[in-house]
Amino acid sequence: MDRSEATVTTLGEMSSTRRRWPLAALAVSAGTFLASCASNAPQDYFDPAGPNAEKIDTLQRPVFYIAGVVALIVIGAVGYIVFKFKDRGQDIPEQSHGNPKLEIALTILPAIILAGIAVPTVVTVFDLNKQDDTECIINVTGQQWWWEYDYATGECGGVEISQPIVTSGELVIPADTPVLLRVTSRDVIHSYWIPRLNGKRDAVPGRLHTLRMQADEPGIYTGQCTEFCGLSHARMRQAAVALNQADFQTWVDNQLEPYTAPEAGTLAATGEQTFIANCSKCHQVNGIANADGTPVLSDPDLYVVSGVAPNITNLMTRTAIAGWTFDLINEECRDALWTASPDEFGAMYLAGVTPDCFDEAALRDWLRNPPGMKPMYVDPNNLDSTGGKYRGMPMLNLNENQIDELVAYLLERK
Amino acid sequence: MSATTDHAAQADAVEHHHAHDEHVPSDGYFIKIAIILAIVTALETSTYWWPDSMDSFATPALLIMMAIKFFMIVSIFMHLKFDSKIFSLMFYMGLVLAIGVYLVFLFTFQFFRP
Amino acid sequence: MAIIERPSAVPATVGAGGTTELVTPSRALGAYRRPVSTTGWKSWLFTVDHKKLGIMYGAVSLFFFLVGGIEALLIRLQLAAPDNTVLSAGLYNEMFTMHATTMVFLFVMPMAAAFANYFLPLQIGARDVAFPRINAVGFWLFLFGGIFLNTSWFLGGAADGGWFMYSPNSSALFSPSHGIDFWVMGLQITGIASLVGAINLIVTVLNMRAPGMKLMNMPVFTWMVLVVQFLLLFAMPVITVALFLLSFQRNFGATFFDVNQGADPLLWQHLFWIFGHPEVYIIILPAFGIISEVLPTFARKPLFGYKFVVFSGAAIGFVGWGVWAHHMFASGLGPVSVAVFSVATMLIAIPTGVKIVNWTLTLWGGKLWFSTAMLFSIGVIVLFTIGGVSGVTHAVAPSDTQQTDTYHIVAHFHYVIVGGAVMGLFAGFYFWWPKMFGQMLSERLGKWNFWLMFFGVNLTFGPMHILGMQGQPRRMVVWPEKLTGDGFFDLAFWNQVASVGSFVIAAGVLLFVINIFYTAKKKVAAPLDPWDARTLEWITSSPPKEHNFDRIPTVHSLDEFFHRKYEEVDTENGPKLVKVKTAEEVLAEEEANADHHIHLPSPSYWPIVLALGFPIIAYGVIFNLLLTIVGTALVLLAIFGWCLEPSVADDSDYDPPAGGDSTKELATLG
Amino acid sequence: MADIAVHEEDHAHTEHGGYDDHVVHATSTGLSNNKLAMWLFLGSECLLFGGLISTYMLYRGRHEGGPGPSQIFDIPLTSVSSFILLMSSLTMVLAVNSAKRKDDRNTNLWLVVTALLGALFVGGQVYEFTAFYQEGLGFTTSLFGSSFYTLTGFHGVHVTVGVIMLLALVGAITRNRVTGDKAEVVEMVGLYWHFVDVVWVIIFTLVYLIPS
Ligand code: HEA
Ligand code: HEA
Ligand code: HEC
Ligand code: CUA
Ligand SMILES: [Cu+2]
Repeated sequence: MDRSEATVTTLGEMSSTRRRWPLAALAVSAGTFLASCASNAPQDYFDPAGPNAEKIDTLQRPVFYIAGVVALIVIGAVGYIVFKFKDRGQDIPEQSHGNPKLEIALTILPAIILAGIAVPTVVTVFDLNKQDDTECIINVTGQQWWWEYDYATGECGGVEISQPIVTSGELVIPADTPVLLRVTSRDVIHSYWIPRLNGKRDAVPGRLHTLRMQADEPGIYTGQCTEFCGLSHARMRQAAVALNQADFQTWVDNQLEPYTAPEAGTLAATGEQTFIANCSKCHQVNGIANADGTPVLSDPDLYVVSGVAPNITNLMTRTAIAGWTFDLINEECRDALWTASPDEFGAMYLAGVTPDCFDEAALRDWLRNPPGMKPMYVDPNNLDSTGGKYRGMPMLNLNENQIDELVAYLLERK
Repeated sequence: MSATTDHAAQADAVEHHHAHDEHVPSDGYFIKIAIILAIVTALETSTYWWPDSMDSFATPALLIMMAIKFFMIVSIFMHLKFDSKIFSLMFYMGLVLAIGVYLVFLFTFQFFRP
Repeated sequence: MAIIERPSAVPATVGAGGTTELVTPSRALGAYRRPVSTTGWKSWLFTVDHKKLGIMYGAVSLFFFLVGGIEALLIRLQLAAPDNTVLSAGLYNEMFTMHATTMVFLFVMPMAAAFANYFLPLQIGARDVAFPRINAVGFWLFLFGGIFLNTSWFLGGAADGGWFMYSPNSSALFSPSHGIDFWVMGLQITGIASLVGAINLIVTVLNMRAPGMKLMNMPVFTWMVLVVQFLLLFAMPVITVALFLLSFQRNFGATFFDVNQGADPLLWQHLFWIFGHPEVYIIILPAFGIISEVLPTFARKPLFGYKFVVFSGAAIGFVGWGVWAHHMFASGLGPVSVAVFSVATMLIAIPTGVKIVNWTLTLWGGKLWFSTAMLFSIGVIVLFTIGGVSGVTHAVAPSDTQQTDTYHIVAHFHYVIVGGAVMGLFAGFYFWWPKMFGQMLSERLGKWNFWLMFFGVNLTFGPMHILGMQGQPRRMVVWPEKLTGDGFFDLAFWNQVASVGSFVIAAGVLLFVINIFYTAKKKVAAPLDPWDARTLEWITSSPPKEHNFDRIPTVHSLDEFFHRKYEEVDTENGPKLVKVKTAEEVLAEEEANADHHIHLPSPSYWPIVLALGFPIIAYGVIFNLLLTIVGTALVLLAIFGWCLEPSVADDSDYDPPAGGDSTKELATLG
Repeated sequence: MADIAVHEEDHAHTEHGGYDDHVVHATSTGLSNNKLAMWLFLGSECLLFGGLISTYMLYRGRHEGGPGPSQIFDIPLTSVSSFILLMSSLTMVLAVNSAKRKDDRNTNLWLVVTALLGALFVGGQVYEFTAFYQEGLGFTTSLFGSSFYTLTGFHGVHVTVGVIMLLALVGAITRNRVTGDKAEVVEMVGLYWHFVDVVWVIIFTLVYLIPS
């Protein structure tokens, strides 16, 4: 994400949007409530992709229409009156004080409309809260500023998970399967939201909330942390990735594959050492071992306020890092993936970060200067208030060689 | 000035109280009330020595005694019973609101779940 | 000439019986004299006159409106393009927190207090409020609290937790700068101002009404202000508790929001919103009151269904207490609470709808005069309705889990606040300016002011509905390009529209500021009754004399002033309203029968001294406890002085010495 | 607090050298501004203490790492101090009655007794706090500790302010410096005092007596 590039595109955007000005005026006056009819942004919540969001959608659409109509009636009435009764020199009107019958009628009418809204609302509240059909449970934990997913062992949508899987950023779920997320937080309040799959649920430290997720078809569904959670709240995103059962099986198998150390003598092998030296105190790579064979275990609670850093055993199976903000793949590959048809999506996703697609700029920038890309309270001179712990990933002052090595190493984490 | 008296006389149809025709109970009456309050307090305190098995009985009993004390002090010592209803309205509005709101508040925390 | 009636050794008539008593001057009491200036800066610093305080409230809140507005413009600049870099993430968080805090606590609330202070006594025919010195303390607390809050910008950064300051993000661990300490203490200080103001105004309304002014004869503005004061009276203590808990945690190590100790972060949310929801009605009801005065005046007919409007106002105030958790539909309350609060929230649309309907029917059959004030009021009906119905869509809890914390919410509350409350206050400016300053704001500039704001609001906040539905969350310093989509609904375009719109609003506001200066410079006296108005505040000179009314008017009906001017006469075509008296004639009659020996409160040094102690205490809590002791000492000193102060100034203190009849002829308000 | 109703036509007569506004205030409701204001204030205080009490109720069971309520409360001691505060309400009422009879001497006497009882109560609370602290319950120890000290501390501050008001009133009466209607001022302080007592009635039951 080069800065100058961003500016250029912005200017480009501007000139192309200028032509749409007349439309803007039109749209605003036409009542923006009706904006639900068509959509393009990936987080449009009028475009449900699963039964939970569907239920909300069938509830909210009529409500929006009613709201729009009520507003239009009031505006229309005011407009008509303003036109009809403007001062054209008529007499001062009779000083009438009202009409109780009319008043009462006009009080009861909204009451009836609202009763009509209230009943399905209550029904839907309880409906969305049912969880007896759950086929998979995933623990979702927010922290500043990324999501951790922890797949408990057991069955998930017909796929056996034999050992816990810990990932971050992208929630991979079996498609067409009722999944239950158990949402909580390790520091402040966050909120988990995949608009096309369901409404939000706050991740509150000390509390465990549940949220149903179900995607009808394979695909990627983007989301965003929606409870203000400090400095980088804007850069705490997430996505849900739905795979059909076979693909999900493949994904699980891949996650559980034992660690393969880089081939001796390669750049990646040096990278492994660099990683152990610089990174593994916070980040866990499952199976990684010292030269003497002892396992390398991370100790993030010593360094990070929330007590964890992302597990990057299979980093390259994900498409974006650091709160799902910075892409690991280039724009074409991303667009292709996001717009892939449900049939081809699984294969494309499971391919992971392929050499064709890999865009190392973001990863390199991240290793070079994480707080420069994503504001975090990691000023090394200012750690008193946190007892010496960081709230994100600090700048590690790596040199370019080390970065080359680390990238080579990380590229093999798939 | 005549405006003043008009002012008062013509004002709202609210009960007109004057500082001097207010009912002032005697000292003896207050002492009697205080004795009752003392007895209730003694009863309250005694629950501390009741056996544990009576806990479920003690709680409602304590709440009732608390309410008795509360309303005795408020209506008698604080004269609400004898004073204008407007004072009662102002105070009880706050009290009822507080009780209502905070009960709902505790309810949402499932405080009353056994 | 002294406005303060001083006791003179002349016999004064007392009581209806006409008994005479000798009134002797008081003696000076050591250092505790009362100031007596009626002109110059001292007359403002030590004033207890509700009108001067009202003007000061107004001026200061207008200033804070510009501050909050500039903060809003910076927000919109930052959001005008994807991944923009006008503001850093930290600064952006401070910006929206302070934007909201400034707008809500330092603009809308005190601006409503300005109107309430100025016009409530006038509307009920009183000479001042019940507790003038407490009134003054309220203003100074607000001013010092506001300044204190904003000094945080220069002392290590402002609060950055968002205006509802959810815990535990507001704990020292997660927000180590002093910003939140400033926020907490600043709100405590302005909170005291609101609380004492509320008590004062309630007592004033209940006790200081002119003869014949029954509750059901009171103007609707007075009624709505009364309801608001009750809301303040009962809502302020709740936020006070919350703020105390937070400051005990931040400054003294208490554990209230420490999750490791087992705390529940929802505690804060509940306390905040138990306050916060009544607060939104505190914001809107004064504006409802204002337009309920303006619409009948310019429709030339009484408010349709006065009783319904009054009762629905009270009902809003009441039901408003039972809905707070609609801000927490995604917080994980559990389905029962969610369902209950969802339905309760919908109930509120009913009394609010009553008001909309009655305003509309007030216009029906009227003789509509589209003055600027009228335009703003009609604007309120339209824009508030749009915001209100989007509120109803939020009330539907399951859909709110989609909407909450997106721009859809931002659209909702700016429509009701800017389109409702702020536009309502602007209607008040144009309507009452001639009364307050004896000069007319330019109607020509005013209409430009209105149309720019009206279009600006729609242009800014209309697109936010789209942004929200397209999934743009609020409180995000940047929105990413990859999620904008394209086509008609793309985020980039609508964000730009919103940003442009905010500058259109700014142009409107700027015209208002220009209008003030333009009017002040032109110095053209306003007619006594420019709008052919209806209520009591117009039965006095413009600006009103320091003692408000020469004779306390006796009230016979709602719209007393109107009925003194107009009478129904029978003509061949049935009864017809005819103007029988001009405003000047009405006023002359009052002047001719002026009350003698009017007694007004003397100015006082202590309110400002007392108020000054509080920010010092607050700085002390943040920086050095020694300062707290200094502040506390100042407060104690002020209370001591306050209590020992004589109730009127000493005779020899008057300047210039008054001769003869001292009850009349007041200095203008300048 | 005791501002004078000002817009009224009133007559002042000098008494004891001070400027004593012994005025009949005609108000729309016929009620005293001051008393009305005090009742409004007390109505508002209900929501303040309500919030503190609810916070305590919510958190009283959360005391990991420190003693809990049942471990440290000393019910007999608190009962005595509750009783003292209760009796101070009686003496306060007697002071108000004396003031209404314009009996300055007895008014002062009862006010002083009330203040002493109040001070005794505060003393008891200070003792209680130190004892609890020594048993390991600090302000920062646990949620129970924080909310307990905050609730009872707020109440204690209210009592302390009341004691100061009572003593100041005694001083003012002795030196004839009371502005306004003396009986009413005494009554107002009395209302405040009783309210503080009533709050303790609730705290005593909800915090100390009801088995948690
Ligand atoms: C002036 C302030 C004001 C006012 C008056 C209102 C009025 C209403 N508000 Fe709003 N609200 C806010 C200010 C206000 N609000 C703010 C500041 C927030 C966000 C805080 C934050 O998160 O920062 C908020 C947030 C907010 C939420 C939480 C959203 C979320 O964060 O998820 C909800 C949810 O229910 C809500 C609902 C309502 C409702 C139902 C009304 C009703 O009172 C509206 C009633 C009016 C009408 C409905 C229109 C007129 C009626 C008719 C014409 C009759 C017929 C109508 C029907 C039959 C529908 N509001
Ligand atoms: C009374 C309440 C109030 C008012 C009046 C406003 C007014 C405005 N608000 Fe505000 N706003 C809130 C209350 C209010 N807001 C709240 C509660 C929030 C939520 C905060 C949070 O999430 O914590 C919010 C959040 C908020 C956001 C979302 C930020 C985010 O979530 O990231 C935005 C974004 O566009 C915004 C914009 C605006 C704009 C453009 C105006 C405009 O209407 C402002 C118009 C005024 C001016 C432009 C001033 C004019 C100035 C001049 C003309 C300069 C002249 C200078 C001199 C003469 C010296 N507001
Ligand atoms: C002091 C702790 C710490 C150290 C040391 C550290 N990191 Fe991180 N790292 C973090 C934290 C915390 C995050 C999450 C930041 C966020 O997204 O907000 C993170 C995020 C990442 C991510 C994105 C992961 C994802 O799933 O989104 C990568 C990749 C990464 N770090 C690589 C490294 C490498 C390589 C090193 C060593 C050179 C390293 N980190 C050293 C704490 C650390
Ligand atoms: Cu996490 Cu916002
Ligand atoms: Cu609300």
